[in-house]
Amino acid sequence: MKEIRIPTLARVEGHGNITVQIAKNKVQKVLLNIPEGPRLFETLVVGKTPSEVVNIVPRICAICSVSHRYAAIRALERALEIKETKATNALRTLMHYGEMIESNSLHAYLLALPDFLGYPNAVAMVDKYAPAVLRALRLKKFGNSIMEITTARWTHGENAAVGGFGVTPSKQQLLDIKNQALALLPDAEETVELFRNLHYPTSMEEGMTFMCLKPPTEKYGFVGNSVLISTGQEAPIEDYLKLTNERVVDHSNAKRCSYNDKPFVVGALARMNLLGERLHGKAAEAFKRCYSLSWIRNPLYTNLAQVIEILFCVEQTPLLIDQILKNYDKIVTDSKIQKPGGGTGKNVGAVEAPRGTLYHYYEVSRGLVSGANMIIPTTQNLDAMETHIRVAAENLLKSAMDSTQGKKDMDLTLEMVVRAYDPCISCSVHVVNLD
Amino acid sequence: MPEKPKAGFYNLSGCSGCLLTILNCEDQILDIFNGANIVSFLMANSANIEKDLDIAFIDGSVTTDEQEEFVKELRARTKKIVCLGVCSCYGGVQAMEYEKNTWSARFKKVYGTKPPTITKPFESRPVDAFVPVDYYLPGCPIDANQFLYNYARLLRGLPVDIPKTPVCLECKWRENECLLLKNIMCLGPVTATGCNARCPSVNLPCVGCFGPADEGNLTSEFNLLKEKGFSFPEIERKLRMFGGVKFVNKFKTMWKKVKK
Amino acid sequence: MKVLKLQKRNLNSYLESLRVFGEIYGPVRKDEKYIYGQLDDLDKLDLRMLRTILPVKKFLVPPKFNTFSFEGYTYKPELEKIPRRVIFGVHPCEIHGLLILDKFFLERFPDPYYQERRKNTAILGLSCVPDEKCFAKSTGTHFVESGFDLAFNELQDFYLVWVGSSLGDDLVRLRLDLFEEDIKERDLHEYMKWRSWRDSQYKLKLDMTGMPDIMELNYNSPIWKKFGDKDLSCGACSMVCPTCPCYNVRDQLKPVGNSGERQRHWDSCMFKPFAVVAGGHNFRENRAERVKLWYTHKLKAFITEFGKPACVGCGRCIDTCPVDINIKTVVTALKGV
Amino acid sequence: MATNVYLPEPMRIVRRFNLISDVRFFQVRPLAMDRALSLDYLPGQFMIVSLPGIGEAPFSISSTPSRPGLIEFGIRNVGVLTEQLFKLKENEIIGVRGPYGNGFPISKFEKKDLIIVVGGLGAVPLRSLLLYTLDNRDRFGKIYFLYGARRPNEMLFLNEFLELKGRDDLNCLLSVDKDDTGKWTENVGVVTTLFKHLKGINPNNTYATVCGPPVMYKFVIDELLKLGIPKHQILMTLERRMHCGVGKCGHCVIGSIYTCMDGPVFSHWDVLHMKDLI
Ligand SMILES: Cc1cc2nc3c(=O)[nH]c(=O)nc-3n(C[C@H](O)[C@H](O)[C@H](O)COP(=O)(O)OP(=O)(O)OC[C@H]3O[C@@H](n4cnc5c(N)ncnc54)[C@H](O)[C@@H]3O)c2cc1C
Ligand code: SF4
Ligand code: SF4
Ligand code: SF4
Repeated sequence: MKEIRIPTLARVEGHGNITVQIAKNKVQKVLLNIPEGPRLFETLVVGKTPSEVVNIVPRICAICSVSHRYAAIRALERALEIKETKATNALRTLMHYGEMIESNSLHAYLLALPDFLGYPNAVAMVDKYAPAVLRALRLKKFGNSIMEITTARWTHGENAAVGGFGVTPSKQQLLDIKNQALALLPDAEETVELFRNLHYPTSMEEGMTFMCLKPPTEKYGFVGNSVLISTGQEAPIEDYLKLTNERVVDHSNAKRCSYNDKPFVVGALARMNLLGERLHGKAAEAFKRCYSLSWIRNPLYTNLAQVIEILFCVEQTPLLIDQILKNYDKIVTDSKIQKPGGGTGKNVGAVEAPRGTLYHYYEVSRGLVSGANMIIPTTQNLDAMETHIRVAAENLLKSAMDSTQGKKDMDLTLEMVVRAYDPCISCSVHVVNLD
Repeated sequence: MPEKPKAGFYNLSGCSGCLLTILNCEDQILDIFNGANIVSFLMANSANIEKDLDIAFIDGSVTTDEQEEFVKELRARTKKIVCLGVCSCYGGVQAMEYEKNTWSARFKKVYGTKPPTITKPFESRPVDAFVPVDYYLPGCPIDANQFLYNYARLLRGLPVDIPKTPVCLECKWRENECLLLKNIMCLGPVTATGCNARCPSVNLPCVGCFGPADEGNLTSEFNLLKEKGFSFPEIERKLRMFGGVKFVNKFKTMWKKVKK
Repeated sequence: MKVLKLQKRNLNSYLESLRVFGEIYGPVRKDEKYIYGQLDDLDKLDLRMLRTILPVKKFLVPPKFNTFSFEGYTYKPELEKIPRRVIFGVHPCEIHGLLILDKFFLERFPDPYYQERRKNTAILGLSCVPDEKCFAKSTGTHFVESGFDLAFNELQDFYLVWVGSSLGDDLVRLRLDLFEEDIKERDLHEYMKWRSWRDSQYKLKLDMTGMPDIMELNYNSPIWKKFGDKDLSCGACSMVCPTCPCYNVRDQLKPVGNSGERQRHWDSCMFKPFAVVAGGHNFRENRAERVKLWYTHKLKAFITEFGKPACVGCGRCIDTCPVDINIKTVVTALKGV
Repeated sequence: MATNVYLPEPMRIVRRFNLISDVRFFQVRPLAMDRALSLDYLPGQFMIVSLPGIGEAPFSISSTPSRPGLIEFGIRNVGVLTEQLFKLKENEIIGVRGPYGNGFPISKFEKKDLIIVVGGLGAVPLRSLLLYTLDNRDRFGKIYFLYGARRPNEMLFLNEFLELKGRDDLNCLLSVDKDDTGKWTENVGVVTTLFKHLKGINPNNTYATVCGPPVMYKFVIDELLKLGIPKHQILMTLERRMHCGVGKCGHCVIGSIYTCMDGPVFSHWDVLHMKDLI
């Protein structure tokens, strides 16, 4: 029996490794191991107030901290019957765009692109690809600037709270963001072009089921209270346990999910496959130019899906800000933190994190949280990741066994598959069983 | 020109927010990579070489036997270890129940009776619970400016320099009305500054994410909060949230006294 | 001194005209408090202000600024970027605070940064009516004779405007048409009536005569420990006091190259590291000693040095300290009453 | 505009060598010769040494204004800035500003006898006074120089002082707490054991100057008081944290005074009167 081991996955968040066991020239077993230490967040939030929960849970993961915060807020507000005002929703949407832009450009440019261009990291690409690197940094910085003004920090800003915002961004701050967005539109478009013209290997292709939240309007978006499934069904998020079916596996500190006993995929690719038709403007044109049927089989297109989302967010930001500024004074009043309503209740809330659907569930009893559950995108994707690794390994097996180059290609492809999913390992390690 | 110091960036159990903060310094990122010879940065780089280091930056706390081995091995080949963020400095949010002896029960609750066997996990502790640490840069996450200032110092062999003063200092610089005077539980006076008083500046109380200030007067803060009608468990809960192991160790005796 | 009259309705037009001199600042609301904020829009001006969170010192010695940039061993003072500003609405006690800072920064070794900012900052005073935390009458700082460029005294329908400096005179000349030069006897009468009425409005009285002796006698008093135990070491009192000038210096380097900045930022003697010397010896190890130093410096040192205390009765420390350590509680305790 | 008081002046390190294992002698010179020659100061004053990117710290001047052109320091490696200073070589540039502080009231010393008492690093500022009085020998009365160090290899300027022993217009008394070399020919014992050699002191006509580690002051002052020297004629130099040297940053405040401007030289009366000085 032979083993291919990639001991530490680089350019992903957290620690993981891949083991592919091979016997008789056939792939026997694929193990995506996650040794990252558990932090037990679901138990940490027990006994805390809703506002403390919102301080704690973003720390599950920095890269999707806004999404964690937002999902927790949605769950808690639903549990406590606090109604989200239009004003608060607008500001939350803006902050969410910030995270999408930052996280997607971090992933697409700094973590994934070096593979396609043959570099160990993005900074090393500067000599030959300076414009691309600088463009990446501009977009990333822009995403961070949005989070800075809406949440008060790039990462783990506390300004977005249960019931509203501590402070509304000033008119000037909003105008600055709007102007930056307008100026960055060409960058976003060029980004799509860059990723459209990359060569996407095909050795791992295998059809998959996709899931994402259904936005409440007819437009593209990142929140909703029901889930669309590529098999044609739709389910309320209250069914999140049935949709994800978490289980513990012994080779990993991260749990696993499946739907109808099959792997499924969440994230940018899922969103594009299910909602791409809803895009408008330049993002819609980009989608039309890029989309093909390979998108339902090849996880590497996640990268392209992500950059189309960057374009979507950059394009939407000025429109959203115009809408906020039109009614600025009312937005200021209406987005102030409302006193939390009743102190008892339970419910689930979900948002699309950059990496996919994120569910938070809380039970609150007399002002303190008594139970919690969080289902994380990376956990949902792990089975699919293993499947695509297996397919790639099987397809590449022959050449890999024959030459060192083949072995290198194999390692790179397997890593690229994992990286395409943009796994967030910190997130995935900690999940709960409610008694 | 002296040779550039060899630096590595490592990540244990945490949210990676401190390393992300470094990658978020878009305007300085090229300088950051050029100032040192960065031999390992798993989160951003795939050609990593593990060898002797001048400076190792660690983000995240120690929660498994594998990580414990790793920090020991890293210590042996590193001149200066710098802890980034409250996880590696003080155990992080995952250590908020430190010394309450609830860990095993909580672990069981999350992973059930058949836990994974891949590593042996335990309750989160800071890096200095296992090996000596040279410098601490607290925060959840670290502050980019404080990092850049100290990164430049470390590259020249200068020690880390962080303020020992509480958040209120920068809070007053930013002209915020004091939340304590509005009877809101603000941890500003007992929390290390360096964050530019972000939370009080958006009308929200300091949650203590830079950990305890060395010179904060916890007894007085506690008495004040009690006068304002906050209960003992509420206050302790807030202080433990980011203060973790440092809070428990530093204030154990004092805390027992005020509890009476 | 030249005195002019300005009808209240003309205030905004006048202030508007000052933009040719520089940026205009004045009291604006920040939640339930006030700050000196930039008045890009004069509608933001809120003259109900009694005290701002930070005093005007923030314009003359900002909380954080660069003194030099350096490249190798060549230092370049950062004096060029200092903007020209008009600060409107500065109350008398604060102007007295400025006079103290002037003495401090401009005599013996003039500080070029203060000097330059002072020169570029036009101080437009405004009369006020005290609340229960003001005691400027006790400190003799409720009227001003100097330290300002213009001082506005608010009466029923108009301001009596004192011209206090040559710059003030230039500023008046920008819109001489708005001012009236002949002060009627009626006006004088109204002013005198207002003066004595205002005098009667000071509820808080803090007699500070003899403070150096009283401080001396209290050198070993147990009150210092009592305050020390409560003190949070948060430094807020020093930040908000118009006469606290202490600062710290640190050098900021860039990750690569040998350039950077020498930065100055506000410090406080209430912080423990303030008096630590190399080797770790701390001359004021405990809080009680540090509280004592703060008040010794305000109430004794300054009187010895400049003939009056470094307290101008603004009430900021009373309004700020979360644990009620302030000039009122300390002076009261020192006097044992 | 007037010159910026905070602006460090570039000076070249002319010579540097170790006085003892952790104290290094630095001889520096302003880049321009006319400036070098016109730089005037008093014994007991200090200057602030500045390294860009590292910071600034005060150091006593050890040279004498009677020999213009070169400024000398004796610097102990104790921390961040001093460690970087130790890395510099001859011909490199440092920033220096000053002189600051009151210095010794030399004019009051005229025609008077002088007892200079030194412990450890205190030799740095008092060497300036000693050399100054020797260069202007006829203006002063009898001069006693009492220097105590812990061991022979901890005595600064040892050879220079041993040489001075040959002079008949100076009473140079050296002592170590403990001789671990076996070659020490001078006194053994704490510095106060040297006082027995002071004979026929006319206290009212005598000034004493003291500088050394904090523990030393009390014992030395007791001896001086026993000799009957008036409190205002016993002078000492003190140390405090300083960031500006010009009475602005506030770190050196003691009660009512700024050590950097009102000191660092104080009389024993000041100390009794003002409290907290030592
Ligand atoms: C009037 C005066 C004269 C002095 N003369 C001498 C001398 O001749 N030889 C000598 O070796 N030392 C002398 N010192 C002490 C010298 O200033 C300190 O050793 C020096 O500041 C240490 O700096 P560092 O950065 O190496 O030490 P660190 O301990 O790293 O200092 C850290 C910081 O603390 C501050 N600091 C610490 N100690 C002092 C201090 N005493 N004064 C001001 N700031 C301080 C500095 O700003 C420094 O940046 C004198 C001090 C004073 C006040
Ligand atoms: S609001 Fe909080 S941080 Fe600010 S001064 Fe008050 S206690 Fe300190
Ligand atoms: S006296 Fe009050 S305001 Fe001043 S440092 Fe102490 S607690 Fe803070
Ligand atoms: S001591 Fe208090 S009242 Fe006096 S000037 Fe300072 S802040 Fe104002």
